[in-house]
Amino acid sequence: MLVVTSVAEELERRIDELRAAVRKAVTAGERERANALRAELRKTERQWEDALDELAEPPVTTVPRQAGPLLPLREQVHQALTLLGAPAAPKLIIAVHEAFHVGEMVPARLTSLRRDEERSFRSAPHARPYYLCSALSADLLAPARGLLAVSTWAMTTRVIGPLSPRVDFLTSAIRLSEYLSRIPEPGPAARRLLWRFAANIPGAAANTDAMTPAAVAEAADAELQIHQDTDRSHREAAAKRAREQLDDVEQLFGSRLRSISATGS
Amino acid sequence: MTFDPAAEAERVTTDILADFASGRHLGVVVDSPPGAGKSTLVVRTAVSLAAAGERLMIVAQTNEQVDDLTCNLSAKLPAGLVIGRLTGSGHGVPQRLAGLPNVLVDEKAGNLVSCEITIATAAKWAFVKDTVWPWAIVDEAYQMRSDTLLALAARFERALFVGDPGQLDPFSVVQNDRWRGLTWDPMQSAVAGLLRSNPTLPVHRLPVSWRLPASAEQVVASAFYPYTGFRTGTGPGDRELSFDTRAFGRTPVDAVLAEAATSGWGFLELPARHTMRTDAEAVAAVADITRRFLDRGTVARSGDSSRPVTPDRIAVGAAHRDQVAALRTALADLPDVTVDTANRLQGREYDVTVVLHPLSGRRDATAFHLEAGRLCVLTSRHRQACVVVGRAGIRELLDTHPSAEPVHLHEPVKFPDGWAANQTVMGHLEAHSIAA
Amino acid sequence: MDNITQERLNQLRGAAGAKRHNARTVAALTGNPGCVRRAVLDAAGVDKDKLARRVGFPAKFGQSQFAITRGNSFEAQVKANAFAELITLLRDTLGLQIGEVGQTDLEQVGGNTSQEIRHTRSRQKLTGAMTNGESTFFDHPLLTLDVGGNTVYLEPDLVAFHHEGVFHVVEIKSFAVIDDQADGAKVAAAAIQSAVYVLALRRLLGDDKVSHEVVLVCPKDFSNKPVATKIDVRKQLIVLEHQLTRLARIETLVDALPPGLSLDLDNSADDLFKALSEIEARYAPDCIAKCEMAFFCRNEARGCTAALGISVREELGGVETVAEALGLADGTLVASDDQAEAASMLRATADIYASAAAA
Amino acid sequence: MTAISSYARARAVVAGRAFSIATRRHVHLSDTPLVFVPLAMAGEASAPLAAMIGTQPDKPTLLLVPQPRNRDLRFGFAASLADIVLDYVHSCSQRVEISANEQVFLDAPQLLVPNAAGVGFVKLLGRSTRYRRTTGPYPVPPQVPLLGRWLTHLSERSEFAGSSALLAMTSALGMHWATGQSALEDANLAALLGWIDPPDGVTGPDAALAAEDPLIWPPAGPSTDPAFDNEILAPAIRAWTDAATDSPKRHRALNTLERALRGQLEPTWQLMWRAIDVLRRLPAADSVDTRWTTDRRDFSRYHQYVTDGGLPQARRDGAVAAARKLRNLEREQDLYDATRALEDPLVMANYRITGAAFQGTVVQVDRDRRVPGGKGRAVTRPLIVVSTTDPAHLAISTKVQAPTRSGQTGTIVQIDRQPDTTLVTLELSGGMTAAKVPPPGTVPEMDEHITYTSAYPESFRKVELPPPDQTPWTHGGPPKPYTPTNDDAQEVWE
Repeated sequence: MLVVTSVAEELERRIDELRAAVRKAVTAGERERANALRAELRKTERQWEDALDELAEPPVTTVPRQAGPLLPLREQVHQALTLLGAPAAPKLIIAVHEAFHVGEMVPARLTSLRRDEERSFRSAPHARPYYLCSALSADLLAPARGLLAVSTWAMTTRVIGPLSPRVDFLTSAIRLSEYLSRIPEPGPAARRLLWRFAANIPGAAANTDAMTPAAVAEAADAELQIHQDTDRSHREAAAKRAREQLDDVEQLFGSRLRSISATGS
Repeated sequence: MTFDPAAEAERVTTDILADFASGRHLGVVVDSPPGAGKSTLVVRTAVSLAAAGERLMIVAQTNEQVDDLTCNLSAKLPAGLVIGRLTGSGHGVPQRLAGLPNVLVDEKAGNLVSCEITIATAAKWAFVKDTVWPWAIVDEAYQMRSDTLLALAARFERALFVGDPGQLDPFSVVQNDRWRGLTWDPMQSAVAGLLRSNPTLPVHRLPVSWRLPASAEQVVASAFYPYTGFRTGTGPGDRELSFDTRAFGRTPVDAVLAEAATSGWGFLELPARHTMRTDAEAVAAVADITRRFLDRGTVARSGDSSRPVTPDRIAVGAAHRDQVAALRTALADLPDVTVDTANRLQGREYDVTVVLHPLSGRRDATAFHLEAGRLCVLTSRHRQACVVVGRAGIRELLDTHPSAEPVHLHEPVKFPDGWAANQTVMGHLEAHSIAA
Repeated sequence: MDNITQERLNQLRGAAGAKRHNARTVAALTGNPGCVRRAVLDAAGVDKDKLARRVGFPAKFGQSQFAITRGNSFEAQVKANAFAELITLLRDTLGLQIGEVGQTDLEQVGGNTSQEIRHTRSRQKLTGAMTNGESTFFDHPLLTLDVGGNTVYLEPDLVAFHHEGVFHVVEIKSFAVIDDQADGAKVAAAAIQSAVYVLALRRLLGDDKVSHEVVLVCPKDFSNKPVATKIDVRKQLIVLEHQLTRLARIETLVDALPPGLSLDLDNSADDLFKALSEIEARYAPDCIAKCEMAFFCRNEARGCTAALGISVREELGGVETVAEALGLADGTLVASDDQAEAASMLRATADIYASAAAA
Repeated sequence: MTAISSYARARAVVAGRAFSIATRRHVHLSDTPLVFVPLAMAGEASAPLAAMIGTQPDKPTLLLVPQPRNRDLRFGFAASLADIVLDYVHSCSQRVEISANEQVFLDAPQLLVPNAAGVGFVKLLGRSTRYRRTTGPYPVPPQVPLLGRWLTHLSERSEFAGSSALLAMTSALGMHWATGQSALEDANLAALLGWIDPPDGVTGPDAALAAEDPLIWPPAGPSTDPAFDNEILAPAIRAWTDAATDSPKRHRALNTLERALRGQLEPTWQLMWRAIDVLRRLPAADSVDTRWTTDRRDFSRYHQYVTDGGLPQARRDGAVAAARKLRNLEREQDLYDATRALEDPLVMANYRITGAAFQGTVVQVDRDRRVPGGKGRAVTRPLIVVSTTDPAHLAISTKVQAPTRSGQTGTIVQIDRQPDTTLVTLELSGGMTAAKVPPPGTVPEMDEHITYTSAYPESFRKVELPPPDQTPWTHGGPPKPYTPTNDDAQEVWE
């Protein structure tokens, strides 16, 4: 026991030394040295943790922070996207998921998700009922930065023209409102999510308490009317080009920029 | 079409009078470039209101300004009308006013109720209670601080604010940013605050400077009135300096006099050197030039009238008090020559001015040195010519000046920018430079 | 600039690759324009941070990861959901029309992030905007500006095109605006930086096409809620343009340097130290907050009145060194003619200080 | 900067130690000041990270926020801070005196922070807590909004020249000593104190240099050393956040955090008390007590206001409040500058150098001189001539006073500059009683050593401003009276 304590103390001292050393190295700009020291520091810290674990009375079994996910990740993402009805960024997908389901989504895994889907599609095209794919930028038909979509959606939904981000934002707002008005007891998380939309749609709601899904949907639709036609014609033209110019994989995951000449719009 | 200054000025003036008298606006602002007949406007407005049986109050900033105005008014006022000069306690009766039949002087506003026109300094007005005048004229309103206006605004129903936006801003001994960005920031000028709180008030501009010679129009307008500008009442050649005696030899001093006489500007450039503010050489140079103007029997012609430039027609200006002290000592033998700081030269007029450049010999330019209003006052007091004395290297000093002023949200940017104005003026002076 | 100068500068920098200007360093041109050392080092693209370390005077402005995280997350937040929050803000501050919601992402071009390609595309899209009006928001366009003969790439957070035919630079910063007030120094830094972008845009599209009013977006009070404030950068533009035109003088500065001078980071610390001392600096205490070389210059300026602050130097009669000042004050030093006044002032000060301190 | 402080800085450079620019202490020091050393998280507007606070050097309380991004934890911090501050405020409101027929507490809170940024932190913390609601959305413990008001009160009070209610230690020291470095570098408490009171065997410059190494002297806050943030704080916070509630891991993480933050705070804590000792060694100037009374009166009034349930301070001043505040600030500034000079020869020295004051010897006295006064009858107006070697740049007819003879005013009649001395002739009035012949002592004697200054406290006549609800149109008309809104409370603090 005593022995262990002294060991822990010894390690503690060492940790303090190392921390100082790392900071010195950093201020002096000695990157390699700093990294080496950091590595050792982390190692020592782990040893220290272990040493103390031996000391500590058996740790109280702590309840896992969240119950594990009920569905595989791609299912959850698919659900969220289907609810929104338009291409969306991981942040929003996570927000939607956490507003209606238990279990957290790890952003890192979402980014890798798209790559996995592409790989799986390339190895066995159309084997799955749906794939999580990219939205395509209307002018270059390249993957639009940070937007996920569903392969079963119409190409017009998956291409993104200048007005599309706003149009999709409003569309999602409407669908979200409708969903909320359908479910019996929308939780605070769900209402907070809707508020994030409502707050930025003219006439949607004065404040959180006054917000009603119906009013939000109505306001969103009012603005949607203004952009819709221009956006649709834009998207249809682009969708046509996509279907004509892109192969199956590219239609789902976008074409890589070929040459600078292609940047003309 | 050709520009007829008199007609243009008259047109604007009648507009102002109509605008104000109409009572459509609580306030009317009149921006006036140097020597554009500001006090003439004040007198004319006051007289026409009083003559029409209206009672009005007049606010000026210093006792001297108040007494000047009182004299001018008393001369123009129709018989039967009386001016009440409200003075501070212990101020006594200014001898200038003692003889005037239509002027009552008193410390108590109560004793002046009978007067059609009551006039006092802003400081004094702040202590007057209860009475309310239907009309007010605020003179030198840009030199008045917003909190001063607040203290006396309850005294009038509507007011005419007259002033020169190009001159020095009011200042405070305390530094505090807590009011930055507020439209009622008490540290700003009364007009600035007034217009921020009432953006729709009409702002007129007197278009013609009767004081400045044509030679000053371009540089002063572009440096200090960049977005509004003004014209001079006299054209090229209408103003001229000549000398009774010829220059003996070609000393730099005579050379700079000659340059000033023909071009209206002169810059005597002393060799570059970092000096104390009270740079003895520079002080001596300023004194020499001033003295030389008098020794040479300078005659100032304006149109076809000419008159000798007497000591009281010359002003010597500097930025700092200690510089003024040094200059006064150097010119002790010429007591009638006005020697003062920019602050105290505001609103004054002379035939010739000799200026010690605020940046002469400086190593670093401070906000104080760069303040546009300071340079504006110093270079716009003259009817004929302005001679500036400075060390070489001012241009470099400006070029290498670090710009590090903080920026405050919701605070309107003030133009002209002092640094830019200094650049413009130096750029102009270089063309009239004589090496000492 | 001419090739000879460019050659000299490359030689001065040595093997290391040139550190390119960016909006911050261009803005810094107005910070201490009198400093030859900084002007030359920047023109040569020397890595001042590394150099300062090599000569043993590392700069002390590291950035806390907390600040960085905060900055990034705030920008991401106001741009999230198709600029939802920005659209709301700009509808208020710029009076954007309800239809003006189009957006173009210029941070990459179909996955390609090479500067040339991004710049070409930015140019196409921005010039196009004036005719087709497709987009209102241009996310991270890549602009260029000629700085002393070198093309510098600049990347504003966002450029907003308004139907009234002008572009507005939008700058997103994570310092708080509390009760409509913000740190004056931080705002000033943002303003001059935005002015650099305005200038670059104007060179591309014409002066009348780019507003001198930039939009600063910051967190409101203690929340994450963004607030937008218009800032008039006309003054910053005047200074900036003036200093950029003065950059031509870099040739004269470089000519003045001893031949063969090298700041190659592989040289010995001693050589670097010597070489640096050949290039004149203009040190003032506030350099410490602004320039990587500050601690080197401060050490060099030890004993100079300037190191005590410019107002102190002024109070000490503008005398160069502390030793001189005190020498003149106690009369052990004979004043040259041009020091006469300073000397008498300093003597008076010394006498009065002595008499008062004794009391 | 003044000529004296600049000269003293030059001397300090050569001597390697700080030089006095004051012979007396011009700030009040409470017997039990509340020393407060706060740390904030980088990148956030006033996100408290930790603080050391207390009234006794050996009994500091350490407060910390294991995850500063967590709103509830922040308010937890605010609550514990409130307990300490409010106790302290309460302890100051125990004994009262009646002065100018109002109740004035014999004590007042004095909060001491390391530097100007610390004052800024107090101001922001006050702003971010004083509108909090104790009910409804985002409720906070009742003492939090109260803390906000008191911190706001102190920071507003600190804007007044000569107030000692909330002091930045660097400024307090800076007004008494000049170092051999720039004012900018003086903002570092460790460096400043290193010049003034270096450890044995260490020179000022070396102490100051050491003070710039964050490993030896952690920054005095509120901002922390970036390397500390990245290398120690961040991992520690992560460890705490990732560990399950009440798990041994979390306890350990908390200990790590506590050790790390204590290590950052303790050195500054020690510095603060050393600085207090250094200042205490100086004898207090006469008017320090008078000014402290102003602080006490102000405290007492606000205490009453709070007790009566007054609203929290508005976000910004209205037009009238602003004008009034500016006037008061100016009045106290003038008064402070003038009195300091009258009480401290080293401060007066600045005026002597600029020529606004002069010191010399009385070389001629015409004591019984009488001249015709206002209402015809003669009045006593002695003439004296003072010989001085000071610059004495004073215009004729300038009024001056001698620190030693406050009741008496001299008017400059003549200044005669001779090669080695300057003779100033003064006409005296006042302070001589009504007697025809001034009683002995009421007029300066021959050979008396005397100082005269043109900068002396003058009686201010207070300008009356309109009541806020009658703000004139020139200033935007009457403001909407401030009423706390839900926004105030909901303004999320994260």
